[in-house]
Amino acid sequence: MQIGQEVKKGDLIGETTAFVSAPVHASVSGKVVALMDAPNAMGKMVPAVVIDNNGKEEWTQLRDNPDYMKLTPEELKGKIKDAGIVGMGGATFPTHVKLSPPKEKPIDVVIINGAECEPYLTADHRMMVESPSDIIEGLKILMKVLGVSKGYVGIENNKPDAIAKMKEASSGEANIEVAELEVKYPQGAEKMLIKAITDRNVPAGGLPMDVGVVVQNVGTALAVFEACRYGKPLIERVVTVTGLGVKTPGNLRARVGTPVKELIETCGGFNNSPAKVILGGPMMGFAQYTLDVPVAKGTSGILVMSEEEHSTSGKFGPCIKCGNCIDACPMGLMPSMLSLLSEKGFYEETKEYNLLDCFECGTCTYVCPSKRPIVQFVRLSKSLIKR
Amino acid sequence: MAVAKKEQELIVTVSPHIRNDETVSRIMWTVSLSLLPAFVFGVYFFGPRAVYVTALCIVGAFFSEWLVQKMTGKEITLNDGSAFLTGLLLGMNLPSSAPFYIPLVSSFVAVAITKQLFGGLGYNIFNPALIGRAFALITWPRAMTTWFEPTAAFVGLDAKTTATPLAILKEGGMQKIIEIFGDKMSLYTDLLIGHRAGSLGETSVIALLIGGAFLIYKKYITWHIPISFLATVALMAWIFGGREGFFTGDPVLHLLSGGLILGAFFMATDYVTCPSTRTGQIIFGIGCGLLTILIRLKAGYPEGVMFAILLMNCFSPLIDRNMKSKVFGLAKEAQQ
Amino acid sequence: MSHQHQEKVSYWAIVKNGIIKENTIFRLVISLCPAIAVTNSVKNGFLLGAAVVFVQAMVNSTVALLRNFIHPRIRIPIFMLIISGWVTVVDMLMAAYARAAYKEIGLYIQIIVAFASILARAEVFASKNKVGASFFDGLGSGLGFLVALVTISFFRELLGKGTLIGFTIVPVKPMLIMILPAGGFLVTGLLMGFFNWIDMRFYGGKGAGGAGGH
Amino acid sequence: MTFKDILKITMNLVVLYLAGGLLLAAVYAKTSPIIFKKNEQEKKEALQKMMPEADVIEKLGDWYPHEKHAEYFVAKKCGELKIKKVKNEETGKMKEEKECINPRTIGYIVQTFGKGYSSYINILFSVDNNFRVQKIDILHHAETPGLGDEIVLDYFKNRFKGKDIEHLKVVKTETTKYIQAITGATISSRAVAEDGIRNGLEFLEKALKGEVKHEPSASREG
Repeated sequence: MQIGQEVKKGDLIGETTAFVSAPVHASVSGKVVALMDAPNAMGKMVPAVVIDNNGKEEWTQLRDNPDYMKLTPEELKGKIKDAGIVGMGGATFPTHVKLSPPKEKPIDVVIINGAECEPYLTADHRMMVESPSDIIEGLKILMKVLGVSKGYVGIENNKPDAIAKMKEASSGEANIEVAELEVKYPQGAEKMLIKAITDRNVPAGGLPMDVGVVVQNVGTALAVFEACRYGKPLIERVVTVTGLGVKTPGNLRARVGTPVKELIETCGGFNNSPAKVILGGPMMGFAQYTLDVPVAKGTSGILVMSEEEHSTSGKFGPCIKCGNCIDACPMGLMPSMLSLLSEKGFYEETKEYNLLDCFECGTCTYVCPSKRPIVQFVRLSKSLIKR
Repeated sequence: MAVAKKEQELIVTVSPHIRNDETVSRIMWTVSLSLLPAFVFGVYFFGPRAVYVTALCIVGAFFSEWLVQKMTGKEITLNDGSAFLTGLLLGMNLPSSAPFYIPLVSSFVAVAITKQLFGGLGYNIFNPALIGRAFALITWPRAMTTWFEPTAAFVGLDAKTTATPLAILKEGGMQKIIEIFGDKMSLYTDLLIGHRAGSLGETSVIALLIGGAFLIYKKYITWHIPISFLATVALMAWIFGGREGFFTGDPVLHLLSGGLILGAFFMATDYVTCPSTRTGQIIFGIGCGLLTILIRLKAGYPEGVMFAILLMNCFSPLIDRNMKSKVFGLAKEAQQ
Repeated sequence: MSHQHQEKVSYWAIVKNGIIKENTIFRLVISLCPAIAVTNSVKNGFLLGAAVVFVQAMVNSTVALLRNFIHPRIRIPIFMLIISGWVTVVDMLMAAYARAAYKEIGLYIQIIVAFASILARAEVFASKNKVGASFFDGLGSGLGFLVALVTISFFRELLGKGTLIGFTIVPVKPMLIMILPAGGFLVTGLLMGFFNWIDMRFYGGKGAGGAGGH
Repeated sequence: MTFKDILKITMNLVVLYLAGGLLLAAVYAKTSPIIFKKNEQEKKEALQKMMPEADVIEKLGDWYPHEKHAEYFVAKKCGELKIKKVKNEETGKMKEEKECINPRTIGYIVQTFGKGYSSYINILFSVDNNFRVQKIDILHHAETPGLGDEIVLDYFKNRFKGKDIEHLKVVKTETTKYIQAITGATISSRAVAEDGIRNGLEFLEKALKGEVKHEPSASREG
């Protein structure tokens, strides 16, 4: 890319040769004005391309393909790869990589994750209500790519409208099933979802493919469909803008690269006194120090929390060993011990308590009556142990 | 709308950004509340002395907590309710006949030595209230085994003293108890209501069960410890409790008497000193039950709940260490 | 800490070191069993302490005398032989000439053999120093032990029986637990904490740490 | 390890063990007669204290309550006590020797053991010819201080005076007919009265009737 170059929507602006990565496309049409480092959601500075939007919304040449189901799995996979599709639940793992399991790990189930990965977020919910058949099509493409005959859509049972819509959309498909799930955090975590739907236990330290399952987010399925059907690259996504600190919360279809500030303004701006702006959900999202952060492919929500809504991890008490965190931990760990050991500096010993199986969902910290920053202690241990 | 202006004030912390509204002090005060029915029954049966003894315990507990925290330069945490709860539990574990120095000294031992010297809330190995009581029992064995008759409570200073049902059982056997209480039915009824000699808060089984049920309903305790504890006691009492041979014991009598219900629902379930894992809690409960029956039937003391729980407290860390909760994904592998 | 004391170190300094800086119970935390077992009266604490002073001084002197003669490979068994020899001598002498005292603590005299403190002093000091210094080190550490035992038993007897050296101070029995083993642990622990506190508060915590033993 | 080392170690051991052995032997030679004499004397005094009016106390035999070695004695009073001066053959000094003429039995002294709360209580008691307890003494015990250890106090020991086998029974209520238990220490009280003394008395009666077979003591030692 060069400064001054004209781009159209969907033009490839970032390419990659590495296996576990995906290309990036221009989300607006206009002129490249800068190549610089910009902050991402985690607060890290990463390379970015700044495009001055000329407002023309010109699309690059898209290859429409109504007969996409006739393509071979390899061709479909190529399209997904070229569209730069990544896991849109937040992890942004390149989808085509997930669709290329090693031979010794045969896949027999594909699950579409319609269980919202965190509280507050409703983006997946909206998508399922608004474009159920596209999602089902996306699932069918995924099943074809993987050569799988069984597909599920997992939805928490507090979203009856989404369940109804998805059931209706999949009514003609014998091998697609809509699974109603119990509402609990983190139901949207891959391993929990697989357990709930297929009753398979992903081994500790393992991946879903170890038990023959591939999980994809609702948004990902939609993007897969759009890429295969219309050749559309991933340049926009649905973002939930919510929290007591924003005037009119809602789900927005936002271009990748839109500054958070603009989305908040679209939703009526701040309400009373916002204390925290979080990209992602309240449990695992990242608090922002600037609103210039752009929406990325994995930005599922923008949460503006008011003073009374959020909690700062300030003063905390001693562990009273109530065991709430042990009951809450979806991985069956003992967060109390992890936090105690870490607090006292026994970082190596935390491995004995399966530190590395923790995926930092934050549930333990949420339930702790002593307000201990358990997840933070876990992260500290993780960064200090010898792996 | 000056969105940009707000930026400076944004708070940046790490996730998670929300917490539930449970706090340690709320837990402590709720548990204290759940002891209220039993305490009311204690006052009803043992009169103003019950209030006097318990109040001294609570005052002693508060003072000890304040003193140690002041001396060690720590933050004063009287309002978290843990000192209050310890004082209340200790008071309910003392006989209403206790002279003034017993509540004061034993609450000092409970809070200052057992809890604060070990690092304060969360770091004590033993249940503070029970250590306070054990200290008192060993130090003043006579005063601690002098029980007022429940009916004589309001009469005044010349209250009649009597023995607890378990002491009678140990001395005279089943016949003697039935002789005193009339028949089996009235024995059970008296025990259930709490019309018997004993520590001032341990007698009324009904009131204690109400409190225990409240705690289970509020999810502050689970069934694991109380049920495994009580079931073990009942089973062992039935098998070994009788003098005529195996399987002739009276489990109901053993369940309803002594400090068992108080111990199983309120003392053994103390967060800090019991195991945190569910399997561990069941093992803990069974251990408590076995030791209780062992002491009741074979040792010198008529009642064994206190020492049983204290002994099992030692094992809590060990149990937790070996009963780590099953890590997701590892469970299946281990079975295969 | 070096035990290679030079000649110029006065004997008094060696004795003082044993009593305060390297106090067997409160600073080195060894030989705690007797500190708890016999200290329920001042009389018992004093008698056992006195026996230990004698045994320790004699053992140290003997070890120092023989230090160049003993082959290092077998020094521990030889020390044990010396210790048990002197303990047996004390035992027999007490049985013959101090019947009253022997009746009180005769049982414990024989287990002086197993006191960690005696072997420890022989190993760390007497086996490396001259006879005179070793004798005074034995005297000092024995006196330190004696002082510790008397201190512990002072509190235990006063709090547990209301008496001191058998004389009634308080006419009631205040706290029975104090003369039970549990009280021994409590008093020893609290005193140890107290002395540690003094050490940290006034001397900057430079005292010796220690490992347990019996 | 060189040969020199081995030699030195051997030397060390031989010399030190010899020296130690010699020292101990010397001390033993000096103290053991004194210890033996004092032990005998103390035992005699203890027995005498049980029955001050007795002139002669003789051992009748051994018995084994709770598998422990105990002895029992007969106490006699002399009709006439002759005092003779006898020359000691070894030392050549003159020594007084008593001769007892027409002795009559005035009672018995029995050592017994009772299983207490935390120890076996070693008890010595004396009875008169009618098998009524005269005195009791607790030789050794390890009962709970402050509770069970009150068995050594006179108020409790005096409760035994004049009790026969039927009345050696512990009750918790106030009584002078039977043995009133020490408050809070029923087990220790019972150990002394019932397991110890009553048992001992039963044995004594049987033994005097010749119903007890004398077991070889060697097999029971240890």
